[in-house]
Amino acid sequence: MNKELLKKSQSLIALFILCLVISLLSDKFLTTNNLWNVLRQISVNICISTGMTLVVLMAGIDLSVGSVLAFTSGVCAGLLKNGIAIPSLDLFVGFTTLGGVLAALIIGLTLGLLNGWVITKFALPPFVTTLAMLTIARGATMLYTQGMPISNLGASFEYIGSGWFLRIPVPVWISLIVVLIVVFISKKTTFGRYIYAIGGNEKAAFLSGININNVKIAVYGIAGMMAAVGGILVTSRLNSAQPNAGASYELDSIAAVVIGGTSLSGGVGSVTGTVIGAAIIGVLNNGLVLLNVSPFWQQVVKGLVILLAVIIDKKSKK
Amino acid sequence: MNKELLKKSQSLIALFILCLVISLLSDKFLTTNNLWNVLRQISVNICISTGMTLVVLMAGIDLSVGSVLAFTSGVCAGLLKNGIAIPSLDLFVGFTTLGGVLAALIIGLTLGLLNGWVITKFALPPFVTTLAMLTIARGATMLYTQGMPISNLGASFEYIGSGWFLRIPVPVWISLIVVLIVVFISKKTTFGRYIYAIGGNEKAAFLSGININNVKIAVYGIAGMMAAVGGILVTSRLNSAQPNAGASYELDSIAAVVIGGTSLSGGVGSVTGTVIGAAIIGVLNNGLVLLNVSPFWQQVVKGLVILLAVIIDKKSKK
Amino acid sequence: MIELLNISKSFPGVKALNEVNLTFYPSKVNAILGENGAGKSTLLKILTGVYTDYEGEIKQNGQTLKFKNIKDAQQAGIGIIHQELNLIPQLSIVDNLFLGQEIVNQWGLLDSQQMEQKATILLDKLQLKHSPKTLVANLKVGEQQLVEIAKVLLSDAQVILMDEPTSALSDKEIDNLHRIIAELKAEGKTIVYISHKMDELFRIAETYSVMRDGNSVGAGNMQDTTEQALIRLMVGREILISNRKLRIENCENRRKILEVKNLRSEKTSLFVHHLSLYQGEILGIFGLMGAGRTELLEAIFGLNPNAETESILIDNQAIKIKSPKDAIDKGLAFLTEDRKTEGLILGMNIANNIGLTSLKPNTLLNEKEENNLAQKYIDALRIKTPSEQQLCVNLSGGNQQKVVLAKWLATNPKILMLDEPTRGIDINAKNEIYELIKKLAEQGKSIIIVSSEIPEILALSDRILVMADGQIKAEFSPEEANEDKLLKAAI
Amino acid sequence: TQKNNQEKPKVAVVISTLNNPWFVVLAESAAENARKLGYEAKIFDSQNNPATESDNFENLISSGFDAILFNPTDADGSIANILKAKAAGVPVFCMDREVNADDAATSQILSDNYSGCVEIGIEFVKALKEKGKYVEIIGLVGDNNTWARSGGFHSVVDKFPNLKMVAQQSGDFDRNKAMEVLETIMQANPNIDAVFCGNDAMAMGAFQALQSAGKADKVKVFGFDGASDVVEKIAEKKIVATGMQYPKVMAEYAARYADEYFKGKRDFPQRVPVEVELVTVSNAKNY
Ligand SMILES: Nc1ncnc2c1ncn2[C@@H]1O[C@H](COP(=O)(O)OP(=O)(O)OP(=O)(O)O)[C@@H](O)[C@H]1O
Ligand SMILES: Nc1ncnc2c1ncn2[C@@H]1O[C@H](COP(=O)(O)OP(=O)(O)OP(=O)(O)O)[C@@H](O)[C@H]1O
Ligand SMILES: [Mg+2]
Ligand SMILES: [Mg+2]
Repeated sequence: MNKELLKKSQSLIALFILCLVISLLSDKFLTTNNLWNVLRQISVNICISTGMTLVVLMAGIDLSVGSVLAFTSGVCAGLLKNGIAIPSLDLFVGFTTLGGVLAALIIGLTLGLLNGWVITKFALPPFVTTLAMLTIARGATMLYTQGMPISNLGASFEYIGSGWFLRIPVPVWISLIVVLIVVFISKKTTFGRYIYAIGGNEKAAFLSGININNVKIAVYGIAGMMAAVGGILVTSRLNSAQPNAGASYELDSIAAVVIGGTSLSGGVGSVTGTVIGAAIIGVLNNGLVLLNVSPFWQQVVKGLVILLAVIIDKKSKK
Repeated sequence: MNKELLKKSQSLIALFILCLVISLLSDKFLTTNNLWNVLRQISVNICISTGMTLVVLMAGIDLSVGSVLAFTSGVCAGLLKNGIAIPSLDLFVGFTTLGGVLAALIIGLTLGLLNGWVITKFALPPFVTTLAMLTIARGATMLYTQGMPISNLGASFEYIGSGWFLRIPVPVWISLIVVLIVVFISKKTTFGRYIYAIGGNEKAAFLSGININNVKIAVYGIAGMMAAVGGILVTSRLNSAQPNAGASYELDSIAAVVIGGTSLSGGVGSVTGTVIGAAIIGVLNNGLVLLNVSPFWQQVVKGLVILLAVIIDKKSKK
Repeated sequence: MIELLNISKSFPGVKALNEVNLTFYPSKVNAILGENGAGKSTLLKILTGVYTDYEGEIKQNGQTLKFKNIKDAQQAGIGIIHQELNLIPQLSIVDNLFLGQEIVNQWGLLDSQQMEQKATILLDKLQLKHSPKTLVANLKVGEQQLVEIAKVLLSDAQVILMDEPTSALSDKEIDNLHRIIAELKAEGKTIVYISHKMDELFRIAETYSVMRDGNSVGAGNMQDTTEQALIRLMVGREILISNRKLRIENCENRRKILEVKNLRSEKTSLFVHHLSLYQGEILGIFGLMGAGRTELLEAIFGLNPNAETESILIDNQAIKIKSPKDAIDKGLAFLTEDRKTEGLILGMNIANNIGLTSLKPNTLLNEKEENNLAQKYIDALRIKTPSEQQLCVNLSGGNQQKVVLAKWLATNPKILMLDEPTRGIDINAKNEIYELIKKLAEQGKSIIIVSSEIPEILALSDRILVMADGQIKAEFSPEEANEDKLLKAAI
Repeated sequence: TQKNNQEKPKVAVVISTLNNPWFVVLAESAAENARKLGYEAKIFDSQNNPATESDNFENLISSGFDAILFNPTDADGSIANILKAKAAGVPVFCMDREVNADDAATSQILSDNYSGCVEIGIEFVKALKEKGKYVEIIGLVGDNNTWARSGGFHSVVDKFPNLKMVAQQSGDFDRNKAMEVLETIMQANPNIDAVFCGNDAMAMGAFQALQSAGKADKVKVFGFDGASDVVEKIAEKKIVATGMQYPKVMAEYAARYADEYFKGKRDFPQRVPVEVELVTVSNAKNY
């Protein structure tokens, strides 16, 4: 236990060095305000990435998170704004903020479960299946929104993304809760153990009596729901659903997972590692802008720093 | 041999059905002109994907192909247009088409080797390493081009992407040659055998005395060079280098590889499968346009058809 | 002559080798003995360039050898059959055989034809009845072991290290291998041979070296020693290896706990008309490689979608088993024969592996309970490890096997199916496991044990079935059974 | 592309990207106008990629379209595509973005990003009274509209030494990204006076960031495009100005030209500028 703790704190080294360097270069970095900023900005990626971590731990991958985010965002905003109207039945259902949020979560969950169902039912590679979902959900978003943003969703909805609660931004609360729940699931429940087992050796896990398909479907479902949480946060912060929201978030999210030490071949890694990974990416993005690095150079620097972070992490683990 | 042939021809079924359906729906599909179109359009993806196949067969992944494509494209165009001028030495080196092409190939190779070197030297996951390269190479492209396209590269260069040779478009010739070379490498050489072995069981390959690191570095080098071939084709076809060329080509290319039956966990698959995979994607793109499917619906249909294609392939293999 | 001088090697938390001194002679079979985790495999890995950071010196005919990598060792004429199978499942037999030593034509290209020819000859010699183009993934463990042997034979090495080459083979293949070894010996090659099967060592080995806890504790000529003396060296104290048990039970009066009627699988030509198992019975199933024993157990455990049964009855109740989960719920346990791919999650620690089968879905983990459980089996099965938190990948082969066994014992099953349960387990531990199995039977558990070792079958079984070609060919009581009869029935 | 006369001519609308509402409007009004004139119309998405655009051109030429209403991805990279259409006898009418050739497209109906942003620059200088610190949020770094807009803006603003640009960062034309970037920039530069954004989505994002920081009334926001939510905000005096581009007008022109082409007209003006109008609080009500 102690050893594991040490290992984990070691993977913090890269993050720590990064923070140190940036704070030496800019005295604005370590201000409370800026730190809240960073935390708020990474909260979306953290939500998505915790779900992704479970998928990757299971040796799967979910490329559809960005599109699922966009779709849930669009539908959530649409429901909040226009409700469901069926003129022929003279029916109109309005949605409260809570209703809209719940609907978004359910849709995210459903799309995720669908991913999992197709993957297990037809024994397809997760890569293609979720790639197909990426395309389909994006198309569906465009169809639903007709390519137009849906804006002005009400003050109570806006609170989710922009409000403060007990002097901490609400998105930070939400991502914290999400992380705690997923850490708990992955470390303290048999379900979490099954995820690691499947990632470690699917056949052995199967022979040990684990219902692999159910676990897989559930994990993709969770990933979908986490994407929906991200979708709600993004929508609420902008007070607007953007049809092209979440584009390429799958790469950011997988990057956070992998930088955080989870192996793409499954079985090894942790949600807390992913949080550190997401923090590294977030701090880096923040630092580059704080230091006003020219947009041309930013990408080069970003790539190099990420590489360096992973190398440091690797070395310190030895 | 015979059985293997059968298996491969089975994975053609999905492609065949797709072609059949489209040609029933549109009489334009089976015209010579259109077929050349399709072949020319998939030639870039085929070049990139053959390299990617080798990487994936080895249980690796290369996310940097799109950016490497852009960088080689930019540098190639820059050299063709401006050459290398070092005013302080009063030196100017102009580049012929051949010179520019060679330079692009060498740069692509170098970036690929760099990928491989970092991956093996620091034992880093290919995903992060090539993700970092994706960012770095894109940034370098922006720096080199200052975010502006470089155009008008001369008629002889334009011939590569737009010309015809023996009544066949030049890009089709090029992709054909690339495929033949890579099929040959993968099937007929010890190097190719090692690629499969490493992907199948890296430890066993290592214990058999194979110099795993060298093979890996070489394979990433090839992938980089194939991206450069793609870059040359794109640049020449547009007679212009675009700084944001190749964005998200990595996904298209991995999709072709996976749809073509190569397993992301390595060891299983073939370059010919990838060609079929690329063809499925290409025919689909072409067909959706021919059939007047609206752009928003296109994405949905595309996702569904890809899913269907993989399912058919899976079923027919049983 | 190869001399190992003061070889030491440490892993984090484990001193695997401590100033080991050994000598191997040409034209001889040099046996290395030792309990599980004594350091035998580690030593061979040093000798073949797998581990390059060690202390001490290796000398061949007086010259120091220092390998930078595996290729170096290969080029110095040292070949090895590793304890764990190291094949590429997705490649064919011939591709595996020639991996790293491919034959190329004058253009530097793979010469498939010639490789296939050579492979065919070699497979014939090893009596492996498969086309060289068969994928290794389709081979059973024993067959894969033969491929490993073939691979080293192909390399033309002068020094051949064999790390438990016979653990997955049945007597027929073992005899064949021994014949081949005799030929190699005659050619002047140095053979180093690790095995936990005492009888075969006495048959083929000339010299022995014994290791205990990473130390070399004795060496000499095989003909100057006895089994008891060797065991004493290995264990470090006097122990008694129990002989054949005499626990003859009349099972017919007992409750029938499992009954299988008309089980067939067209694809693998398995056909078992009737099989029954009684409470408290140890049923031994003997057969040669490919006889269909594994297949039979797999079918019962719900792993063969092509298998059809008229009925499976447990406690006289007809049941349907569609997956391992069903089977486990019904009180079955199945220790599979390949620990690496089917038994263990190598990247997980011992406690988690042992706990895996007994977790209840959708509940919270109880780590303390899990660790206690693991500790219990570490003691009971004498698993050699620094703690229950050790990753299974870091355990020696025999200790891994014990973890798999523990994992199934932990389910507290009614019916325990064991497929080659003592594969790679040292003689002392084997003995203890036998005692354990007997005790379980006495407690009323019913046990099916599949084994290729006749002594094992004879030592444990209350009743013996012999399988061949997917069918049960004979049934013996332990009194009437002997080696000859079993072998005859199996062919 | 010989057609028999009974068949309705088909009009293709090739659009640089549909991942941005402004272009969705341009595409859909072009298609709608063409349909209104009695033609079959179909939208193609080039996904901001000249290579995809090139595929689109090839495909639509071989499937027998008769005219192209074209929103190019790149001023140079798209020329080759237009020439391909020209060679096949298909007229191309550029909308919004120009290509750097006078002999390729039949006509180009252009919104002048550069001079539009010159106007914004003038308004910017006026609003800041020639003095202050400002932030520029540019669009996608590799997009040439980004540089046209930035260039027009700076051609004016750089003449005033007291106007200091404290940060120039990219917001990728994306609302969320712009918001996050500005949030961060404000940490380093709490006292800015204005933000110029390369499009209106980013202006909305910037406004959002300012609003949550409680600085919306101190910092002046400028956008470009003329998106309705920005115009609304201008009317509410929350955003200072934007450049109104007329996607619908350009679309209508292009469709009408195509119609005239089918009816035999051949001499079109090469460039038809559609003025970008400055929207400020004084005229916001009119839009
Ligand atoms: N990679 C490793 N990391 C940590 N410990 C290791 C590693 N490999 C082996 N060990 C430990 O070194 C010791 C010797 O292992 P080795 O595999 O050499 O035993 P062995 O004599 O071959 O046993 P067996 O008969 O079970 O095969 C064991 O205690 C084992 O747990
Ligand atoms: N997946 C498979 N593909 C092809 N043949 C198979 C497969 N599984 C089993 N067989 C064949 O079925 C027969 C029975 O094999 P099985 O493993 O049950 O025998 P066994 O008696 O347990 O032998 P072993 O000692 O090798 O385990 C063998 O001839 C084997 O080659
Ligand atoms: Mg061993
Ligand atoms: Mg067996």
